[in-house]
Amino acid sequence: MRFFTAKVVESQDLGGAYSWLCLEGCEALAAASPGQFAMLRGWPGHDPLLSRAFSVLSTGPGTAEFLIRRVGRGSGLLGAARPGDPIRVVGPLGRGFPVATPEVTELLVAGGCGLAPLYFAARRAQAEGRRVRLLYGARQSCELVLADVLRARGVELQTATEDGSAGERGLVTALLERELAASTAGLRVLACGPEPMLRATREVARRHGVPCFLSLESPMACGVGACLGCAIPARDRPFLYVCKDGPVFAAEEVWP
Amino acid sequence: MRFFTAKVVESQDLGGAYSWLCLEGCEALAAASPGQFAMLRGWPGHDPLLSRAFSVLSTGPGTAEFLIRRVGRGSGLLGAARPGDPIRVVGPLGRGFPVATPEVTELLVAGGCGLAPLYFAARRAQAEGRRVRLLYGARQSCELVLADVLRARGVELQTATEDGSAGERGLVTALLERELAASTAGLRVLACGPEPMLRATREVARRHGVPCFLSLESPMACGVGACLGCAIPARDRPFLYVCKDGPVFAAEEVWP
Amino acid sequence: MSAPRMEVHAFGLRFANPVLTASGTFGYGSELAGSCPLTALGGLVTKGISLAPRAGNPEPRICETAAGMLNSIGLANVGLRAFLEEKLPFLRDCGTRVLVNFFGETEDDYLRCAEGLSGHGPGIDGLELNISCPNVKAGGLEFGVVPEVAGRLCERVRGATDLPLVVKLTPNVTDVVALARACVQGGASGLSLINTLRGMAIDARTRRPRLARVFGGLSGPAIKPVALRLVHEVARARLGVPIIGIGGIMSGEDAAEFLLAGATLVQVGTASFVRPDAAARVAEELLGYCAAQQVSDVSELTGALA
Amino acid sequence: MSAPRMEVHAFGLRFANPVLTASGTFGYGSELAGSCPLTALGGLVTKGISLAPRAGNPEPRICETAAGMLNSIGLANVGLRAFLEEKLPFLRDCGTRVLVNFFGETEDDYLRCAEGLSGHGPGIDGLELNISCPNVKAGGLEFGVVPEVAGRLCERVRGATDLPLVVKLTPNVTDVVALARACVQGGASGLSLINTLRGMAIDARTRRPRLARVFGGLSGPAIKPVALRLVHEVARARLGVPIIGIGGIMSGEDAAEFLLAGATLVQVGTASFVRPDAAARVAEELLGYCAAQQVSDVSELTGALA
Ligand SMILES: Cc1cc2nc3c(=O)[nH]c(=O)nc-3n(C[C@H](O)[C@H](O)[C@H](O)COP(=O)(O)OP(=O)(O)OC[C@H]3O[C@@H](n4cnc5c(N)ncnc54)[C@H](O)[C@@H]3O)c2cc1C
Ligand SMILES: Cc1cc2nc3c(=O)[nH]c(=O)nc-3n(C[C@H](O)[C@H](O)[C@H](O)COP(=O)(O)OP(=O)(O)OC[C@H]3O[C@@H](n4cnc5c(N)ncnc54)[C@H](O)[C@@H]3O)c2cc1C
Ligand SMILES: Cc1cc2nc3c(=O)[nH]c(=O)nc-3n(C[C@H](O)[C@H](O)[C@H](O)COP(=O)(O)O)c2cc1C
Ligand SMILES: Cc1cc2nc3c(=O)[nH]c(=O)nc-3n(C[C@H](O)[C@H](O)[C@H](O)COP(=O)(O)O)c2cc1C
Ligand code: FES
Ligand code: FES
Repeated sequence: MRFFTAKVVESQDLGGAYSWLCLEGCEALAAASPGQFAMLRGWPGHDPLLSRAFSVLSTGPGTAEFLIRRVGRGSGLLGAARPGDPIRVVGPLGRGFPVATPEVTELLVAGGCGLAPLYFAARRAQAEGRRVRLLYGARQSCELVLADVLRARGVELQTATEDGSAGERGLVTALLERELAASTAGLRVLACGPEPMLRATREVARRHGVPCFLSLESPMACGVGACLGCAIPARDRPFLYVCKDGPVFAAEEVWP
Repeated sequence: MRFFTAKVVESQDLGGAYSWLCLEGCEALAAASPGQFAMLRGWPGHDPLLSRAFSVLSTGPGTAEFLIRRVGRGSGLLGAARPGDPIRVVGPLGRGFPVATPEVTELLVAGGCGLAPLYFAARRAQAEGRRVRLLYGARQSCELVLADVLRARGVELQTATEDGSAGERGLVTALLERELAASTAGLRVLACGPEPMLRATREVARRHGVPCFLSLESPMACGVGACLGCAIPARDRPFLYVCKDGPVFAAEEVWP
Repeated sequence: MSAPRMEVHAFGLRFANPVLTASGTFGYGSELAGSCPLTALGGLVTKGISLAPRAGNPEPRICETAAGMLNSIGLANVGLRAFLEEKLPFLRDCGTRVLVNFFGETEDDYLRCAEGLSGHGPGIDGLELNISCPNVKAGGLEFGVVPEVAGRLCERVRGATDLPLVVKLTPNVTDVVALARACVQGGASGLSLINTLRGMAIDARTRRPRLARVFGGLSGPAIKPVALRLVHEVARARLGVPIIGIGGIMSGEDAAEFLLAGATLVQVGTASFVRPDAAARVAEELLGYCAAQQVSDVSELTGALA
Repeated sequence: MSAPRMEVHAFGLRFANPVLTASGTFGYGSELAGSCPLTALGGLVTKGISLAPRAGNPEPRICETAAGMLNSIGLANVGLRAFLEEKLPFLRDCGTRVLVNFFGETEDDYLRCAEGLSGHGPGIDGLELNISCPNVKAGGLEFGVVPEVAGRLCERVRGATDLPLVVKLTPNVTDVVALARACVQGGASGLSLINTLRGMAIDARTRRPRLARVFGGLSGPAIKPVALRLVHEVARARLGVPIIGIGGIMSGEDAAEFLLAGATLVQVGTASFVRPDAAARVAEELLGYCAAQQVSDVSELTGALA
């Protein structure tokens, strides 16, 4: 974990309230693995006060990319950052997805802005020559950001939208159900997205006996284990902490 | 007085910690007279909280210009604003310099960022065909911002710097002393700058029996007479309020 | 769905909506009326009035803090007589409810001021009693910190006027509920909270306090969490009178939070300095919030914390 | 001029500089040591320790407010035994002064915790007694609000340990000086102030409190004016013990303000969440401030308000 000031190189509005942010000066994030995150802050003054947590989307030489859904003040300001703007970064933070051996096939399940860590996981798997499939759901087609990029890069991708405006109509867990019904051999499910989707994913994976890992969110002040603010209820003790025990958890560890 | 959101058209770093800011969408400031000011705010969040007071430097069709000395957080943010940035404006506010009849010659005395209202006064006098002279002092030459612009526009200008790096070495009040010693006929002194300079200016003018008007500063919350925060000690009552009774005062009204 | 009903009834008065301006932040009503249409408000509260005019404290009187500001205006005001002669005429027909905030340095001051403000017909719909003032007789201790003292003051003032009497509480106490209860027992028609938090600021370069009087009152968004807590504590005590929630309200959502915490009305203070139309805007945003949340009557929100 | 002297002596201890980290914001010392060199600090204060481990409150436990944050962590901690076994070894040789913050739900808890933390030699230089905890025996009222109760607690804890005993006061009281005096009479070696201001936040959309436990403690820049005021009030009472100033310190200038108000040391809390090196940076900036202001010894600043 390092603390440093990076600089915006490029920022794009991807539509559907998503922005793509590329920062330079992020050498310290080069070792980040999929599922790890960083705390970002890029505005003057003490309001908003706290940094915001964002999963690493990808890293390049000295650069790091983030996918930012503009939902409130902090993400709105970061999403509107312009080239040259300074961004304060703490990272890489947390425990990412488990390392995959060649015989494992990762089945990635993304809901909305949960795409970020799975995008990173997909690209990493490709780089390592492992087979990977991504199931990607959103409310409507304009929220299926970066789907084209992933397809263009050869990631096997199925999509679902709640309004049917792209891919199948329905929830991404329906895609998952079908995949697992077809075969579960060597599969491992990695998922990130809204809580109801993650609970449903866990349930489907459990039913099919497939190992499942979830990347969770919770309000965070520090991101580094110092404030104890990011507690979530756990199975074999009262709480786990998203920033240091997670954000990726084995599905059965959390939400008893 | 109006409240509206303007937009930065152009911003220039003038050196010496000064920025020049040109806003569009300022039709409501068209009627501003020299010495009047506006409250400006152009950053997200509640910190800094309050707007900052700046004298109108000049107005054009739909535009208004400001001279901003970057001394703290608010002025630093305004000085760093970029084209397209939204700025919230309340104005025009306060009582400006008294209207001059053709037979009056205004002798303008500016110290540092006190130039803004006097720049406006000089340009207004020129536009009205009145004779005007400006005495302009600063600590060093790089702080004599906009002096070239004024000269190029034909304003009679004398400068002084404390370190002698431009114009005469010394204080601007020395220039004033010399001017008034030469002649006081039809003269009226208008001054703006740091408090010690204004007190000295008042003293010189008083000694020579020349009417003198001072543009003052004080911390302000509202700028419109609602908070009673901008009190200054006055002669014939306990306090006057800079935002509504001023910022321009007859020299003998204030600081008993 | 038809437009949400924004009208609110409290202390026997009808307010067009729950949003008022706070004392000391909106002058005597006319100063900001140009930018903040009074008819868009539920009401306005005047600058605090005392029997005799007061010049106020030496300067500097204000300074900015993180998401807030300190003031030590020193309760500067034109005094009762000038208020009635010079300010009241404008308020008579200003298109919104008017509460007159007032205070004194002795119980007698308070009584005479309350009497003087009564019986003028339209223009003064109610009084707001500011008890966060140093009690000259009690050696400078505030009227508003000891329940017995505050309760007795309310009782006496209650006897001196027929107008609705809202008591404005200070947050600088250990137990606000005890104070609130004493005021209600003393006859308060309602409770306003909170007044400013006591604070100070220092200029590290000059080593001097940033306010001439050293201490001042903190207001603005910084204090909203403390204000919400105090409103909720008093609301939970169910004292049977309406609460006016005050402290750091900048938006319609902020106002809704105070209603949910238990307030019937709210006041917008420091926000009016940040933008002169703040109170009207809060009222408009609160309407928008109600519409979006399918709230058919804004008074449903009061105390409706889930 | 030679470099300003930053060393400070208090409670019989030497601190390399006046800047410590605040309890609950710097874990047990090791969590942030990678980004915030401990040797750059005057000291660190641990998360509050209780006799038995505590899991803490249900979530959500934190939420952001204007220039501040609310927390209701619920004093989650590993408990005395695990602290001594698992956390103390790191602290023994960590390169800075260590104060252990602790608390209990009964007087006995407090005593046994103080005893348990004593006699371990290096690694624990002093104790910080957190009296802002609900007193289980007294029906949940805090230990820290009634002077007699607080004084008696201090006296008993004072008898249970030979370590320097700093008492940390709550700001949620009418008269902090009375409390401070009682604590000093009870034997406090010093006073830390302030702990968090009680507050709450509401999500207007869901109508729910933003914290599972409804109320929480407000910290961060928003509270600095209140903290400075309380420090100054206590300092002016000249109780004869050093004060540790806490509340919204983000910069070296903020730290200087607390020293000028009367503090001998300061603690940096929420700032460490905003940037992990905050406390070290405050210490460095304070050095820079002293150099720029030609202060040859930082302790000259204490109480030097002009
Ligand atoms: C480990 C982790 C990884 C994340 N990765 C991404 C990502 O790659 N892309 C993305 O768009 N978003 C991601 N998020 C969510 C993102 O952190 C929030 O959307 C963001 O903090 C919202 O801030 P705001 O100021 O815009 O919203 P506001 O609602 O104004 O924020 C108010 C407060 O609540 C907190 N908060 C609000 N929503 C969340 C949330 N969902 N999770 C945690 N804190 C929240 C904020 O941090 C802030 O402190 C991630 C969250 C976590 C915990
Ligand atoms: C009527 C009037 C006209 C002005 N015209 C100009 C101008 O044309 N150009 C220019 O550069 N400056 C002008 N000033 C000064 C300008 O308002 C301050 O420099 C600015 O407010 C500083 O804000 P800050 O956040 O950068 O500084 P900070 O020191 O961080 O500000 C802290 C607080 O103090 C207040 N403050 C600090 N200095 C002053 C000051 N000198 N006067 C009033 N409030 C102050 C700020 O508004 C803020 O509330 C004028 C001031 C007044 C009252
Ligand atoms: C400049 C100023 C002057 C004030 N004057 C008074 C007053 O005269 N009487 C009073 O009861 N409250 C007074 N207040 C307190 C406000 O009415 C309000 O209670 C407080 O500012 C908190 O609300 P806010 O955070 O919305 O400003 C004043 C506040 C400010 C900022
Ligand atoms: C998340 C969090 C946890 C805290 N835990 C404790 C604690 O265990 N014991 C204690 O005495 N104070 C605790 N505090 C209070 C801080 O030590 C400090 O007094 C307060 O936050 C004000 O300082 P600040 O504004 O610099 O944060 C905690 C504060 C926060 C924000
Ligand atoms: S965010 Fe602070 S401990 Fe996890
Ligand atoms: S700035 Fe508010 S009255 Fe002048």
